[in-house]
Amino acid sequence: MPKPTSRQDAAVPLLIHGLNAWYGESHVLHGIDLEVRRGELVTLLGRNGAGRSSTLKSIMGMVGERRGSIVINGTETIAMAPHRMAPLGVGYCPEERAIFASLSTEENLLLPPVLQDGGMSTAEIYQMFPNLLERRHSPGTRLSGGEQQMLALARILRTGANLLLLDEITEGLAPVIVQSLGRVLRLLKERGFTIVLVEQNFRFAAGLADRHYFIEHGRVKAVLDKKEVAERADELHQWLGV
Amino acid sequence: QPAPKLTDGKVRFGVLTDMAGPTSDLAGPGSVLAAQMAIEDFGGKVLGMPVDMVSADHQMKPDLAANTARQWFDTQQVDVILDLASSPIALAVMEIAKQKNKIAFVNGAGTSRITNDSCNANTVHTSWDSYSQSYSLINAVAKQGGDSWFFITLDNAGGQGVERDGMDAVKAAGGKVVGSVRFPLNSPDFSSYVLQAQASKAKVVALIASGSDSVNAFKAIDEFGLNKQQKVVAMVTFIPEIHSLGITAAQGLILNEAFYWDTNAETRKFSERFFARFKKMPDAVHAGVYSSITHYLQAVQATGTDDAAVVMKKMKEMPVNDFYGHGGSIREDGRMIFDMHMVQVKKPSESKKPWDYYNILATIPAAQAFQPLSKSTCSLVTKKS
Amino acid sequence: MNLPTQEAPSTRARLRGPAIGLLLLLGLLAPLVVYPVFMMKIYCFGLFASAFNLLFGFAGLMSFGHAAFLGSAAYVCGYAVKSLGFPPELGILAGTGAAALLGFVVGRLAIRREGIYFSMVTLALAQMVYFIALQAPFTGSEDGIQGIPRGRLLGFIDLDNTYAMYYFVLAIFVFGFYAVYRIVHSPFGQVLKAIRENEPRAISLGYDVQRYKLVTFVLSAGLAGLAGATKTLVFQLVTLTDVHWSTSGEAVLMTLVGGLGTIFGPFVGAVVIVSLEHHLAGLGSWVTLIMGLIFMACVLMFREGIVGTSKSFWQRRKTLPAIPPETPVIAKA
Amino acid sequence: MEIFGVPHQALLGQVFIGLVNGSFYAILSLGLAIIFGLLNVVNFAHGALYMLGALVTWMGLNYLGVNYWMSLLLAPLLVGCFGIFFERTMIRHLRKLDPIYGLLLTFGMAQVVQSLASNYYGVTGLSYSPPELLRGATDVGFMRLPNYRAWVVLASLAVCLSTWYAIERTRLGAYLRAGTENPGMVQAFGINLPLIVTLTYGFGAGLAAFAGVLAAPVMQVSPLMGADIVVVVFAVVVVGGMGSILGSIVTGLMLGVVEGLTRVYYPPASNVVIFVIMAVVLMVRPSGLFGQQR
Amino acid sequence: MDDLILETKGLSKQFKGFAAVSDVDLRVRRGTIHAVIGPNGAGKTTLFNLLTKFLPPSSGTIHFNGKDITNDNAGQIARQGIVRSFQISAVFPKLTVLENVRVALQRKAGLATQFWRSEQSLHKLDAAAMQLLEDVDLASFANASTVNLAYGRKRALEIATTLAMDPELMLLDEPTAGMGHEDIDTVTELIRKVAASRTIVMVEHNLGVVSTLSDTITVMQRGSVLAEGPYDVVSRNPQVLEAYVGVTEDA
Ligand SMILES: Nc1ncnc2c1ncn2[C@@H]1O[C@H](COP(=O)(O)OP(=O)(O)OP(=O)(O)O)[C@@H](O)[C@H]1O
Ligand SMILES: Nc1ncnc2c1ncn2[C@@H]1O[C@H](COP(=O)(O)OP(=O)(O)OP(=O)(O)O)[C@@H](O)[C@H]1O
Ligand SMILES: [Mg+2]
Ligand SMILES: [Mg+2]
Repeated sequence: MPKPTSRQDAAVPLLIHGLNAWYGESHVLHGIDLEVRRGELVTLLGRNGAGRSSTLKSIMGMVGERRGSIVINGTETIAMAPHRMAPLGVGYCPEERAIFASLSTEENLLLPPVLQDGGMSTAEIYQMFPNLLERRHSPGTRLSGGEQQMLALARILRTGANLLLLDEITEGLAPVIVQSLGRVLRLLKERGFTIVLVEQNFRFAAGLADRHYFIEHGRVKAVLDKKEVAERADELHQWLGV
Repeated sequence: QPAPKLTDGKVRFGVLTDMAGPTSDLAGPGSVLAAQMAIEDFGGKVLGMPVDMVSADHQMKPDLAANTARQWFDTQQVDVILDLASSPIALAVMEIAKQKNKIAFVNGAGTSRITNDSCNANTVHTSWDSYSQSYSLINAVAKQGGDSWFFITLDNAGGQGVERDGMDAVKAAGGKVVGSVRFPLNSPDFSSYVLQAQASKAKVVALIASGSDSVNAFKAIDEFGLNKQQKVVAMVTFIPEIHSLGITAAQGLILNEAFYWDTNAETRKFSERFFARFKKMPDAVHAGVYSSITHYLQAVQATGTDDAAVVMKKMKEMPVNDFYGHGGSIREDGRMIFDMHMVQVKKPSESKKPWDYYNILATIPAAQAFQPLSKSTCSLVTKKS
Repeated sequence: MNLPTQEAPSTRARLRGPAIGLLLLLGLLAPLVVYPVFMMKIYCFGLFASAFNLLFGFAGLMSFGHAAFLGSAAYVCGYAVKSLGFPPELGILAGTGAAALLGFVVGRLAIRREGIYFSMVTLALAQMVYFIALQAPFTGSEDGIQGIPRGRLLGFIDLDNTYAMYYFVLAIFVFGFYAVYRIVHSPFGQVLKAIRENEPRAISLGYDVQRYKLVTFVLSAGLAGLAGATKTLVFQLVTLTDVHWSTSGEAVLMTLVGGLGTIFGPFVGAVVIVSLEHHLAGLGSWVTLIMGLIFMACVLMFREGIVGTSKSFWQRRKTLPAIPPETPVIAKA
Repeated sequence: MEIFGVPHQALLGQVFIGLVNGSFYAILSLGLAIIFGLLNVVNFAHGALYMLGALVTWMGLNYLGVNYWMSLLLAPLLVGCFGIFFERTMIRHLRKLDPIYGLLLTFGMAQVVQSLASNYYGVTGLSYSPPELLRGATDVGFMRLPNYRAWVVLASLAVCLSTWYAIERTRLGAYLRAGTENPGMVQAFGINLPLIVTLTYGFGAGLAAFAGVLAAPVMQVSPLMGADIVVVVFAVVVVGGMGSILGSIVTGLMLGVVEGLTRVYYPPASNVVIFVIMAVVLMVRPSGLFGQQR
Repeated sequence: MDDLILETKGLSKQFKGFAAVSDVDLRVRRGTIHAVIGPNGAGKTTLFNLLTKFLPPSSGTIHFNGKDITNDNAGQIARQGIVRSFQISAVFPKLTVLENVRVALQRKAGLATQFWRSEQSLHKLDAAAMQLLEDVDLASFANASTVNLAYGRKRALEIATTLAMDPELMLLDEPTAGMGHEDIDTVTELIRKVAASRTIVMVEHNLGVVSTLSDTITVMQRGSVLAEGPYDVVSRNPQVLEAYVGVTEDA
């Protein structure tokens, strides 16, 4: 098996090999392999508790312990401290949103440092999420559930990160917003962003993704190209319980 | 001579003191050393039986002190407990000494209650008390023309006691009290009180504070120049505080000491030996511990027993005439009386070496230094009359 | 329908009876080997720490002013017995009642706040109690109340007899300790636990959360008072130390060393700390240093305390694979 | 003119004296607030660090001949380094736990430092004179104002305000606040939080030491000088609003004055007045005078 | 019309001048499932908070069974039979699953304030608790610690706990959020089942769930009611389509 080296071309912003992860003493990921090319959008599908969120957290170094190999934009990061991932161009939007109560909406939005060019401007962001503009002086956690979700996503679009890890971003959003999010993701893809999306809403994901990784019990059970989705619909339905 | 009768075949002293708290400089490790020296100097034996000691830190907790005292008397063959710096601790332990019929020497606490309403036949009080620190001192200062007074007083029973006695003394001497202020224990900043004293225009400012309080008070007094316009008398301040403050800031202060190392040849002899081992000169508590042990052992030797009542009777009969209790004796109420010294802190230019701090202004004879027996509320005294 | 069978607890329950019997026996025989007054002190502080633990360990309310209850009960009991001539049992009742009453007042004010703020309010109110103890006419200022007679229990048991006193204190301790156990393992305790876990949810289930907290606070204050009043009779004195904040700190230390949120922890903690205080007394000024180091070591390495650590060690040995030790999460900050 | 029986001239003097003490409260509570704000640690060792600042100043002069002005710089640095060491080796391990553990650890630490110091230097303390330049007093009409005290007020105001500016007007403040709530996420944004945390603690410790240096000439340098003040400063921080930077500065000064006035009108209560105010404030405004209502 | 169980008149809530809920007249008929939908930030959760008095209303009244409950506190409201679930799952993590449900049963059984009785006395509630757990398919987890439950099961447990209160009116805030598909179906079924004997008001973004369950739908926008009626009517309302549902050609 070719060992990923730090010289891996930048056309593969994320390359994961044999990733194992633990929370304290519980072993949740058992050897995940994943490859995402520039400008691709892949989804991680699976049931509750399968380990999708944990995969993203492992990439960010937010689990108890991790082993294997994670190469981000050409740099092996498995042994790096958590704060050194973002400068490589990663933006992470967590499942629980992690909005800061002690900061106002705008402060929340401006918190992540801009890492490189190519991020959205504040004006663009407010245009995309008018709710945030209106509530910008309100404490972050006083936003409604859905508004917090928007904020969590919006703040990483500013930083210029080109590899986005998005965890359940449609949860709790009104259908209109979900639709506009779909448009945003498509736009980002066109701009060359690379996106890993964890989603429950398969219909939403299916329309966007180039590839689906199906995760079960901390392992990749199957990888489906978007063309295969139609052919293997039955199998998929069974896996996901759709 | 009757055959010696020492219970459990030895005499053991217990030094119960404050090893790290606010009174640990005044008493503390120095008291332990003084006790050791006293035992060594006595030859380590009395009536052919060994003499030794134990010591413990009461951490300023009366219940811990009471418990230690009980345990010492009950299980460790301790005959005498000494030092007892801090009033609540002294009061607690002397009560236990009475219950267990053993002896307590209070060498480091100042409440007058020890020899008044809380007195008992098992306790000897060798250090100053609120009367000795105020009455005689004020009398002496008033005679020199100090006729208007301002009091800066620690706000607790001890401080108030000294203040009460002091104000009486001022009136008795024909002066008047123009004002007073009470500060809480452990006040880091005295400037406010100093300003109030300054504003009062009193000729004499009496400071009733000890330990770090008194040091902090002097700093403010010095800084605001109070000592330049008014006379400052420190009523319950002793040499460790002067040492810590430094003579520059303390100069001119008037205080009352039960013991000053540089009084005469005898005091110097003891003090220099003490200094050689401790790197600090002894103060009144240390000297008091030494004196008490010696006096006790002499009484044991004389009576041939360590029975508390017998020894106590003997101790009260025998005069105390060592370098500490000069011209001293122990009264019925347990009060040891002896000559006290009114001293003034030297100017830096007068001080020739470290610890050379005082000019002795006057010696207050034993009979005047302490509350007269006639005023005592001690049941041992009142019952008789 | 199959009712859940509670397997794990049943073995423990079977062992519990004999274990408690053994402990009681030890308690009864202890004065033959250990100095009785020393044991009594441990009982008083053990009860005090247990009372604190009831509030902190089981209701998540970290009080930084528990000395106020210990101390006020001690003063009331001391005054009642010495100056008003109360018999000992009434003195203790009076003290306990006073502490519970004070607990009601302090509790009313404090439970409106949470987390660290709660701690601060209790500390502030306790400082005021300290101030009153310093200034009030009947407390004797820094000399305290001394020479309090122990009197005769129920009019005929002379408590000046050390053994009589010992068994009296032991009885009070066992009673107080059982009370904590009972409260924790009662329907009330169950609700308390729920409140601590998720307060909004408990409210939405119709529980008047403030009332539960207040009741716990009063119970805890009363038990602390019971300890304080008993202590007064044991040592026959009350002083400002009893209301000083460092005494509140001691309750925290004991509870922590023994094991927060465990039934026996506070007692074990009291044994350790009181013994250390005594055995290190001869070391003089190094005591504070050593206590400080123990404190740090406890926080850094044995957060679950002695009882907690040995419990999880026991569990880990029994149930492989190991369960990760779970550090107690206390108040919501 | 008299105000409640006190001539207003004298009262003015008292207010100023209160301001001096308030300056100490302000610097100390500022440090405490910063540390609490970021580390979520109630730093009980703050008093001990303050004491160390003063002690180091004394030792510098007596052993090495380092003068006051040098100490003003060196003591905070040294104590700051000690703080950094303490944070790296110990406090760090308590991050994920309830803040109460931080309080307990630092409490133990304070005990250790204080008892070590009193073992070597006794409790009554050591004397330190003000620098030549600031000796003496100036007559300002209503009082004889010791120069050194005036300097204390100025120096502490300068330090407090620049610290406040650095934290509130830069992004640092936002990182600090966010870091308390969810350190993991802040790191995921690429911010080296562990470093910031360590430096913050070091800075807070340095501030305490700075207050200690300022205090050395006015108060006796004694091992226990910080033991009681920490509880008071703690109360100041709570009144100001836990974690509020400006709040702790303003409240520090204000409570210093209130305490000073208590010393005039009812001195015995001066040690408790801050706690009374704290209890009242917490009843009326739970999050403190300057805290954000959550 | 007299079988209104809940009625609000002019209910409003301002946060520092921002009107999160303004002038809402909500009328819920007894025995129905009433859904509240609306874009994010429309004020749905706030409305729930007002109804259960987790927030005090700025103005307006709330009547429950004809009785004015505007001034009752949260606990009193719960005791009268209005019980809510939370948008973020609300369980007691360190209690066992059984205990979670039992806590809810305790109050009515009068076994809540007795600090002098043994825990054993609670076992008589076990049977009822088990019954409730069976209703939500959690019986086999009765002795498990709640922290370890999967998200969907926690929500089911929350519903069981709410049911234990035997509420007349249940308020459910996004009961299916974050659930996988099979869980959504289970919960939908469950809601339908429990709705048989009570009234339910729920907030939900999953239109599938809303359409299958609800009798009446209130659509909120910017704090006010935009439209109200059965699903078929509301879902064709052009304003609703624009503000909430969006274009149906779903990405
Ligand atoms: N902080 C944690 N500590 C311990 N175990 C955890 C932690 N977070 C997640 N787990 C466990 O790890 C496993 C994988 O969880 P993960 O959150 O990755 O699942 P998921 O696929 O994202 O599912 P979900 O739909 O619930 O978000 C689950 O069994 C979960 O219980
Ligand atoms: N405590 C508060 N302080 C200030 N503003 C608040 C507060 N609570 C809610 N808001 C604001 O009120 C509006 C309504 O919030 P609410 O939570 O009711 O929305 P929602 O309809 O439940 O939305 P979602 O579907 O996203 O959960 C939002 O814009 C929110 O920012
Ligand atoms: Mg997930
Ligand atoms: Mg909502």
